[in-house]
Amino acid sequence: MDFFRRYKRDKVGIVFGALLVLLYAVALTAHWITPADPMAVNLREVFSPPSSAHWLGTDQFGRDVLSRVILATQVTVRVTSAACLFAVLTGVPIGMFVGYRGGWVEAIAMRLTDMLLIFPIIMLAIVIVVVAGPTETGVVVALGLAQAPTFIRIARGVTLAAKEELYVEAAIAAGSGWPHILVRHIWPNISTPIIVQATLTLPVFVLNASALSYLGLGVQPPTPEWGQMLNEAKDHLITSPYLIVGPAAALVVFVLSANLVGDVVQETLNPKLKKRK
Amino acid sequence: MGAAEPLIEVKDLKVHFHTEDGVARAVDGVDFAIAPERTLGVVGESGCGKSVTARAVMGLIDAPGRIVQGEILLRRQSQVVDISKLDPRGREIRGIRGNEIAMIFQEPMTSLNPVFKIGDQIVEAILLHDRIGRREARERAVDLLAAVGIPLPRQRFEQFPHQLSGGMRQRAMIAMAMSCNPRLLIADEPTTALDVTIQAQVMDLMNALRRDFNTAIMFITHDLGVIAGMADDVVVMYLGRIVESAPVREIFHHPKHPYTRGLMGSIPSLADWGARRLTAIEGVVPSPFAERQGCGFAPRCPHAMEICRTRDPGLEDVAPGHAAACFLHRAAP
Amino acid sequence: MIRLIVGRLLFMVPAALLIITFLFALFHLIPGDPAVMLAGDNAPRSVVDGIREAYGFDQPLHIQYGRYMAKVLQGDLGISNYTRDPVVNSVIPRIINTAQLAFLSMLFAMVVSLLLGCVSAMYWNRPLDKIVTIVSLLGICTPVFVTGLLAIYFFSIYLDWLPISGMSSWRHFILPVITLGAFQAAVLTRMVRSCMVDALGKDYITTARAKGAPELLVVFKHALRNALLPIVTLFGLGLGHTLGGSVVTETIFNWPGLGRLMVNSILTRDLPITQGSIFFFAMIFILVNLIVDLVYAWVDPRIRYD
Amino acid sequence: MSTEELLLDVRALRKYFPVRKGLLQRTVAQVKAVDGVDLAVRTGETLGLVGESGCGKTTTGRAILRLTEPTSGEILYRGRDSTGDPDQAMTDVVTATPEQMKLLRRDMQIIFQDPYSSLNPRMTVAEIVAEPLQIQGLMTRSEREARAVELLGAVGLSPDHARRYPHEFSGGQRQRIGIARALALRPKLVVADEPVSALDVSIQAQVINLLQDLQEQFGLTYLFIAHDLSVVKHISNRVAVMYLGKIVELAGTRELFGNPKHPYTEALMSAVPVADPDFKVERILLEGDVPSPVNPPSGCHFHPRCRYAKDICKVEVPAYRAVGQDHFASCHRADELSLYGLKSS
Repeated sequence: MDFFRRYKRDKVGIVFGALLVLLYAVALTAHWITPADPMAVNLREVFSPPSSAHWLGTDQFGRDVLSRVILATQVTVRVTSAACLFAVLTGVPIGMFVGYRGGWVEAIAMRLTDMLLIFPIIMLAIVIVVVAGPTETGVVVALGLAQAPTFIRIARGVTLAAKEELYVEAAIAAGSGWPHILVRHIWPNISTPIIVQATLTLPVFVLNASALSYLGLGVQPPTPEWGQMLNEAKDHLITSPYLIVGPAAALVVFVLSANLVGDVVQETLNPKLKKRK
Repeated sequence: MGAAEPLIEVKDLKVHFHTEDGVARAVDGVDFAIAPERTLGVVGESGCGKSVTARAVMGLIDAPGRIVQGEILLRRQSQVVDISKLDPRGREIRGIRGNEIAMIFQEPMTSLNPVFKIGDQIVEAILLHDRIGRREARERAVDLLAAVGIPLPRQRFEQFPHQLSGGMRQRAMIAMAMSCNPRLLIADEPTTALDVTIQAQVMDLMNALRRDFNTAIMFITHDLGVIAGMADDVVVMYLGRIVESAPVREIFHHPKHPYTRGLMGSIPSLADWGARRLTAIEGVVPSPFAERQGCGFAPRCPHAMEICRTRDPGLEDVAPGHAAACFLHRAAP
Repeated sequence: MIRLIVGRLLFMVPAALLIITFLFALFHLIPGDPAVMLAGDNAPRSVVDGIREAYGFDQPLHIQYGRYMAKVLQGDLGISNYTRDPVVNSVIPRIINTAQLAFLSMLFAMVVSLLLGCVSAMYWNRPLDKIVTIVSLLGICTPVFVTGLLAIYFFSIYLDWLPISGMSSWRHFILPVITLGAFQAAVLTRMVRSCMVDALGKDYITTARAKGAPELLVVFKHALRNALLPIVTLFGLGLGHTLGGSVVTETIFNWPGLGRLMVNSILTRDLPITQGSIFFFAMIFILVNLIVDLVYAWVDPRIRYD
Repeated sequence: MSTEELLLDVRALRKYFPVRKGLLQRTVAQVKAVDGVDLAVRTGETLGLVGESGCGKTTTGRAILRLTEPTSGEILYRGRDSTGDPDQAMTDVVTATPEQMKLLRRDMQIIFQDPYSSLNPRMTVAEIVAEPLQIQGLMTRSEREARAVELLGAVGLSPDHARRYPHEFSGGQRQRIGIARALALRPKLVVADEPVSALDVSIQAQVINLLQDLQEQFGLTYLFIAHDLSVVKHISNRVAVMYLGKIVELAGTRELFGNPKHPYTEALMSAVPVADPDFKVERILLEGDVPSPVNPPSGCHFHPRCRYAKDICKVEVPAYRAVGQDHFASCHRADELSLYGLKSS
């Protein structure tokens, strides 16, 4: 609760936090609030420019772009939340185990992690998509696995640092075994940095998910996705440039809000950082 | 204090830090003067404002800190400069820093730039102020390294800070500080991070340099033992103010302020054989954000009187050359 | 230093073997008959059988692995399902195209981010810093394909100044390089700034100021030289990300590079080409990483002199 | 000295830290942090262990509590054996089974130097102080809480501090909390690892006085580790001086300071600044720095810095031997040298 009190001090945090909440609300209620059926093909009304009937116009199949942008919000939220969860659930246990175990297991695991970290996320994701297949599930697995090394690193770092804390030593001096230390001292320390990292990585997930879809390796038509909509819009850039407005704006606003909220969350949970900013 | 014409004179200096949590009055009305060739020891616990005072004299107060009041007068042959009024990034203060006033710091591990050679860092200090050739500056740097007792100075010149031990690095810092023959050397806890045998070496070196270079020193420390071995005059700081000031013998043999007495009672001494109990000062140092009411030490003072909680005692003479900020030593007001 | 170089070079060997192992694993990770995947969906039965024979897909796993490893080590990554050319022949020229795009973009990003990052740190928390911070934030929130589409629409369609796609003249380079470089510049500016702010808070900066060093010397000699250590690493990662971003950029501008080749091969299920591009991309990343490590060691006297 | 009064008898204790490199974590060197320490702690005394940074004093303390596994040696503790009986036999801490160890830990506790990292910021003060009891499975929850409040009183904090979090306290108060935690199991031996060196001067005195009071109240035995010679002299009955992983001298406090037998002790004493401008000592300045414990000098580790060193010191390791009544030193020339001590008044 202290968190919200301190978060509220930041004006930027409030504005973009509200925006992000709004986007999530749109995602959750997408099926009820779309002005038209986002999938309904209407070949008599293709490429109609923005109008009072279709605020963002219609696409090559006469589908309402605004409705598709709204539904795409839901798709993005679904995909990125799942991928984020996937990355945390694979990365954190591995990182904690490796950090706690130490020795050659740690040395080898971290070498491998470091090796994976030199590849950009999008590359790892593309390679995983080759195996997992260009579907929504494929994107979730690809982005989740590609991002997992980051969480391995952090979980291991925090575990190592916690192991060195003197209060852990005090617990050992009192006769404590590892279960008590993991539950009582290490886990509470690990949750904050993981939450921070997850918020900071959220925009990365969004960017990469849409990039995969833009390349045709992600969410497949007819399900709308911002990147995929932009890919389709590109073919009609000369005749119907307005097609890019909706998905591009939604994407940028989402990523911007997520980024700023991530920064503010980090500062709030970690006040020392504020001084440097 | 001492000679008639002080080298530097600080008058009613106030440095405040404006932070999110309020205004920290780090230095809150400090007066002192340092005469040429004298060593002033500034002693106090962490947070008493001693380091901030030193930085103010160097013109090194950075945001969110600000000098809100007072003067820092540096006396030259013909004129007097007020350092507190100079632009902290301007040309004039840069001509003073490192040239007329030099400074060494607590952490020899982090105060030298890790990516440049020791020698080059000293040469840089020389060339910033003296119009001499690079080769001449190099020679002077090597001489300085030798003068501060660094063996094989020519080889050390070519080395990086990480290749030197803590004591050697502090010597190199001192060499750099002395490179332009400053009239005042500010030493901010220069021996605190060092082991006791290395501390003894560095103190010995500083005492020798003081004789050879005729430099005045402002020596900041929390260690009364170090002060006793280094200083001619001593000021004791508490909560951003000077509570007592006197020549070194006077203050150690006849401390007047209860805080000074408390400090001296707090430390066990090697010279002491009786199994006496330490006379600890009760309580904790108050927050610098708190509004001051009366004497800052009153809440912890065993002798506090009614007047101490309401009125500020101010620093007044209690004996010739000996001032204390305490109502105990006043005639009834 | 020489031991470090040799050590790092030796590290490439297991890394390469690991990658080849992964490429081999692809045959069995992807659902379907690996021989059919190599031959292409419409290949005649005899071709499929020939491939099955050559790769030993009817043999136990370790023999398949051995044969595949031997083939790759001889420089044989198979032949494309469509063009029937050896993979290596179609991949190598594409690498050069991608390298041109990536290095020019990275150069652009490095220059811009160093300049803006330093200036921003120097005027920390003042209006200029805030402007730079906001612009770079917008930059990192705008994906390459959005910037790219906007740039094409504005410069190529609306103003008709620059070509939309291809790489036949220097004018073709401008939009892709700036599109890709701008995103990296935004990311790196933020990081350079924070490295510089960090460095400017160190004790040795106070020492430099206490010497009487002018602010420009403090920032551009004392702080930048130290900030360079993390910045070298960041630029290395940045180069990696630029290569990653080139996949998208190449698709936008129809750039005949390795990235587009890889994506197309995945979309057309041309497995040998996919394997080939993954292999070369991986080797490029490892090489870049190696160079970064060496530059880092060269910049940091604590490594150089130990 | 009769063996009955010994609480702890450390024999030939060694702790080497391997320096590992590479993927295979090959050991390329050994840091000989503790290199053959013999130390006997008597019931009810305060034994000071003093030395400069890197001499191995902290590692010695941690190894005694098996917070770091000793490389070799014996740590004999008089206390309960595995069945929990207060047996008169000595138990070897080094070879104790986990069950024995858990019981032994009730008797041996530690106070840390850093009052910030030693308290978990997410636990209340009461939880912190009661944690050892919880770990040992002693008492009920409410009994533990009552004990915590009682302990807070004993260290000079008030009961309403119990529900607060560590960040609300100053360094000195936090150190008191750490002391209360160390006393929760009613230990016999407390290893105090630089307990006052992170504190301000005026707070140091409070904590030193508190430690002395608690010793009397609870009948504690202290192994007091510090780098500050004045503090060690003030609080200890006997003092051991460490240099590069070895104890170079051990004697009663008066004897050690008045009549040192090892040149390092002499130099260390003369280096300590005394808060009296008229207190003049002959300054014996040691040359150079402490050598690396990875590669200590041959013979007597101290010989390169010793102004009395002779040829034998370079080749032969001096024996750690009795040089007087209850006075031990490891110096070839201990009997012939007349070293400068502090005059007792």
